[in-house]
Amino acid sequence: MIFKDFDLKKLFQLMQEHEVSELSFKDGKTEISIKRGREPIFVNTAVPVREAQATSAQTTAPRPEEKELETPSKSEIPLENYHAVTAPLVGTFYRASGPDAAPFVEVGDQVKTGDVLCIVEAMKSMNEIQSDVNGIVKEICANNAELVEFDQVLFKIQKNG
Amino acid sequence: MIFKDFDLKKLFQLMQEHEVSELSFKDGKTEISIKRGREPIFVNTAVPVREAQATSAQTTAPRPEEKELETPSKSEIPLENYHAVTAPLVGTFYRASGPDAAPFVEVGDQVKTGDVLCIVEAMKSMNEIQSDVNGIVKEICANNAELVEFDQVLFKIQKNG
Amino acid sequence: MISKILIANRGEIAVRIIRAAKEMGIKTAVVYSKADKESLAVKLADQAICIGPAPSAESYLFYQNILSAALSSKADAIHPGYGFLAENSHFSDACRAMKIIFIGPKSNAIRRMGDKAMAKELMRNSGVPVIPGSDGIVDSFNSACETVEKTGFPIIIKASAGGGGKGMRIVDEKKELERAFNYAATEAQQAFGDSRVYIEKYIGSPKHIEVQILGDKHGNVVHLFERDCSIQRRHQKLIEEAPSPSIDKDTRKKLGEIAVKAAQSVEYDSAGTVEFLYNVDTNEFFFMEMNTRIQVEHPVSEMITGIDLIKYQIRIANGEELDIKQKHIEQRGHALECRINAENPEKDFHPNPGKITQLRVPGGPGIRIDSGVYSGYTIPPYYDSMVAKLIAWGTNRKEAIDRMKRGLDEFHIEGIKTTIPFHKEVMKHKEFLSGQYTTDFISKYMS
Amino acid sequence: MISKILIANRGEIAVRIIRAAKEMGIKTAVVYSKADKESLAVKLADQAICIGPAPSAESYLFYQNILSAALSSKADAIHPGYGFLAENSHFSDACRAMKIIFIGPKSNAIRRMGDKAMAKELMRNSGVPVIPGSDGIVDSFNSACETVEKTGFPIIIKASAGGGGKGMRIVDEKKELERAFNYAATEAQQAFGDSRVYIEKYIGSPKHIEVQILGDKHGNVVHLFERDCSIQRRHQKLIEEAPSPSIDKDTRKKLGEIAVKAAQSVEYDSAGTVEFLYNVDTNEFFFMEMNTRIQVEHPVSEMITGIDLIKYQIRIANGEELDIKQKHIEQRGHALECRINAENPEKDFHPNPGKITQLRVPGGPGIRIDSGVYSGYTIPPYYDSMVAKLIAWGTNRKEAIDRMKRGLDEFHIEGIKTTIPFHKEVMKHKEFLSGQYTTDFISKYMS
Repeated sequence: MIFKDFDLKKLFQLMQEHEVSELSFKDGKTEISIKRGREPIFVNTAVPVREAQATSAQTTAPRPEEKELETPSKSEIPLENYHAVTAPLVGTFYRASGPDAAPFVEVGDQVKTGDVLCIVEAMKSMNEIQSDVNGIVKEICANNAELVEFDQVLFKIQKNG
Repeated sequence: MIFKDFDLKKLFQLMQEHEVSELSFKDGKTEISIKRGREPIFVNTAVPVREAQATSAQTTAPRPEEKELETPSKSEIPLENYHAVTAPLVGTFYRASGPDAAPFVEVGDQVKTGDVLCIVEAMKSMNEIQSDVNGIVKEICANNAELVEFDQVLFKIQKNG
Repeated sequence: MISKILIANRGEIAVRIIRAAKEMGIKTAVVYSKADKESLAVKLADQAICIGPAPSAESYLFYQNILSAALSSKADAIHPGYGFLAENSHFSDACRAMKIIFIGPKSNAIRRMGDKAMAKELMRNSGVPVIPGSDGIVDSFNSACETVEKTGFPIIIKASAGGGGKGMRIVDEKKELERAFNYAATEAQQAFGDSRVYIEKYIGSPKHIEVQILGDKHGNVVHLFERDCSIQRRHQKLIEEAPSPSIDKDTRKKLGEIAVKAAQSVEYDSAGTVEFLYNVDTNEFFFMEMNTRIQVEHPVSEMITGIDLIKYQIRIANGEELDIKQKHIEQRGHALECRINAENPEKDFHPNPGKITQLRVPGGPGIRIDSGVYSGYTIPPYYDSMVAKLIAWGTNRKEAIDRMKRGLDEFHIEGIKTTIPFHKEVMKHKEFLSGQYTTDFISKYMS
Repeated sequence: MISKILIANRGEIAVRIIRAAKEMGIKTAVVYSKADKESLAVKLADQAICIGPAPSAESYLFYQNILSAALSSKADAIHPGYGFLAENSHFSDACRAMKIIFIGPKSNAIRRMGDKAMAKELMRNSGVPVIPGSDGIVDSFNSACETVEKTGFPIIIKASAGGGGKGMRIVDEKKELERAFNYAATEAQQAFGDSRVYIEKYIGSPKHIEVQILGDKHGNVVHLFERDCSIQRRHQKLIEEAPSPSIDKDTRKKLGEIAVKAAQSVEYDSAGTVEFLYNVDTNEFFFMEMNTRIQVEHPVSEMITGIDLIKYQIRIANGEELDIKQKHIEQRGHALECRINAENPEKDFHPNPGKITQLRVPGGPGIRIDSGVYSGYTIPPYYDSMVAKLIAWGTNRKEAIDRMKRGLDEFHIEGIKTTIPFHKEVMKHKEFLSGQYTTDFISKYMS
């Protein structure tokens, strides 16, 4: 069959390259269905909405629509295969317990379930955000002392252990 | 199967080239479905615009967009293969020279170039509309004593002679 | 000086507040639930902050995230809009505790007007006419009987914490009283967690007349005349107009003065509305309640007076003294508002959310649109169904109605069903045209 | 009584006329060229009649098909809008000959005001101040020299049949005069088929002030105050406002009276505009010309007076007597209009027709949109480039400007370039904000 030497990654790359948005295929009696081109996605340029990129769960590849709506992110790391720790509440993000204290974690650190990753200050109260997995911190996605939205991705962690 | 010597890349290129947005295919009993073009066509439902369906020339099959915009027409005869005589000016359409006179032509009549087909009254002046072909009148497309627009189809004639 | 407002609301009122703030050079941050990330308010605000998932209880009603968003985004004031937290004195207290300006009246005014039975009592003591009925709460069937002896039938039992028709019962005869009393208390308990009810003389076919108020923190209170909001369906206003076609000049003056008195009795310091029942037969009016917030129908008052109510709300919250005196406030012409809801009027006004595939809004002279939607927008199913407010102004009532008809004809929405056909019917109805319609108009003529 | 109007125009003004007629309960038929079959006017009118191919000469300027369409569709009146046939006395004569009411002034008024040199002469005789210059036509270089001896330099040579800057020459010195005179005459001949020119004293940085007039067939004439249309680019108005920020109350009164006098001198019986040059240094104003039609910028006058000019045009054409007296016409607040054109302001305002893929128009208080486009509409390349008029009203000039800024920010058009960025620049320009800007504003500050 035509997919013989194909792996999925290559297929997706190919689809992306050619703006193919849907493809379905059946082998038994060879069914193919391909869809190209997208709905014109409205990209909000006026307001910098910081999008919550994923929920606090093992994430899957983002759908192309979601990709479009991301703000120019510092992130070069795709969410696939990473675990996202998101903000459970709105507030100000702090990487350390005080102005002179060392950050709770840095990129590359090994963390385990229950380790404090950061603080989100909400209404003058300090809320510790803990890791819910064991793994290595791959990216810190929020800026110190800045507002984080509900469900905003704060850390990407590569699970292990 | 038809995709035998095809690879997907070529297929995508081909689709892109031809703005094919959907393609489905079934092998068992060879089913094909292709969808091209992207924009939903706006169909005017609010105002009954009487569309001029064709110019005074040998007509070709109307494009789908034009079909969509046609008013519910009395016509069951497709324009293909017929010659359309259209209104060269705006006015009131009369099939006869006076209220008691016989119509200039009826469906089925043989007409020749120069024969008067109808009158369009514009600003109190009577304008004779002549046939510009030889042929048989297949349909009279306007109602007696009613307004005809610029370029509105008045007669469909099957050319001969 | 307020330099940034956090808007704790959604839909058209969030957009309305953004517009006022923009014109004043004030920055805006709007909060939104995950269901509202494509909303017009999110597109128009300077900043947008997601505060929770779709359900209101976890987003638009969830103080903590809203206050935290205000603090972290460095907003110095919160505008609550209407609904949600607008008349919640705990929330306004919490704002104050966080040193954030709550754009609304002082908490005490919210509290005193929020308890409907207490508010009636207060009004009675301030010399504002109230409907004959119980002195505050009726806590037993016996005390209900005593009240009814004074008022006579028919009477209406209402929940003290209530609104929206919940916990209400109309009673025509003595023998129905006990049963109705128990039902009302149970329903009030279920709906508001508060079983307290009170009793009023029931006026069968009244008009709902309300007076727009502006009070500042310096003791000044003015009114912007009345609105007639008698076109209601199950206590939901659908069409409002100003001035009321059945109020004459003298009554207007008197109503305005009484409304000002009502506002002054609670040292009211924001935009608010004093609602009256108007008995068209006897020409009497009675205080019903005071809404301590901006209202959906505020644009009709703006259209006839030229005064931007939201801007004044903000200025007042900022401590500024009212720069308009009563004598400077003039009416010009007539204005109507139709609430266009995503509901199917052919199917008992069942909500009809979905994607607006094509939208053309009316324009031209005398037409104003307050809306939170746009072509391509998908209306989420979680919140109220209002899509747009169509407001029409004319030099007189006839011209305003003719404009409204024209605007409704022009309004072109594809993808969802709306109440536009319903409004078209009302606009040509003889009873509506006469101006003499009362709150039973819809049940009487349009069902 | 007029029961059906044929609209011999396109774009936003066709829509504007449909709106007025609808509100009056009058049926509408709109004519359209083959390029305009998807236009908003075609969608909104009761009937739409194709009258020819895209080029104006074969459609919107082609009397025969337009009159024939009116007769065959049983319209009893024609509204010409502005441009095209609006100031063509032959067309209005032809309407009359066909017993169709021409919604505009009598042909004689069109003719007398259409010949600019003749109109000036007429005004001078009626006691209306005109710019010093030639007594009518200057038919030779010698007679030009005589005129200049009286007026002094600088002078401007203008085409008598003219408009739009064609056939105009400004002359600063005697030695340039002969050459300029010949150029102007040649250009006038080429542009209008009429080489006649006249000479005026040239005022360097004037304001363009115009007064809106309404006259009826019973001898009544009123004015609706002035508009300031000094923001122009190559004699094309881009922004208009009312009232003018540099006219005081006394001057306003005087200007209004003079404009009424000008209209009365030709027994003017429709909506019209008397245009003046206003010398801000000397506080003098001079009659320029009278436009015998509704103008693009009429909404700003409607916004401050509440009067619907198109409806009055129709009523007057119908023979009705004006039901408003001068003393009843009051100004309220301030209004601005920005003409939003499909032009690229970054590329010398080059027209930029094309498909509007997404459109969100501003709304809310004080905002009015007069437009002939919608989301998904393709602007044809054959006609003028105006996409929409954005009109903002405020209680004072500052609020109107703040509203306009907010409206421009909100206006979201995808698919074509527009002049919105240009308008935003003007709205924050110090000179514009001062209100003292003159007709050279754009060449001086925005080029």
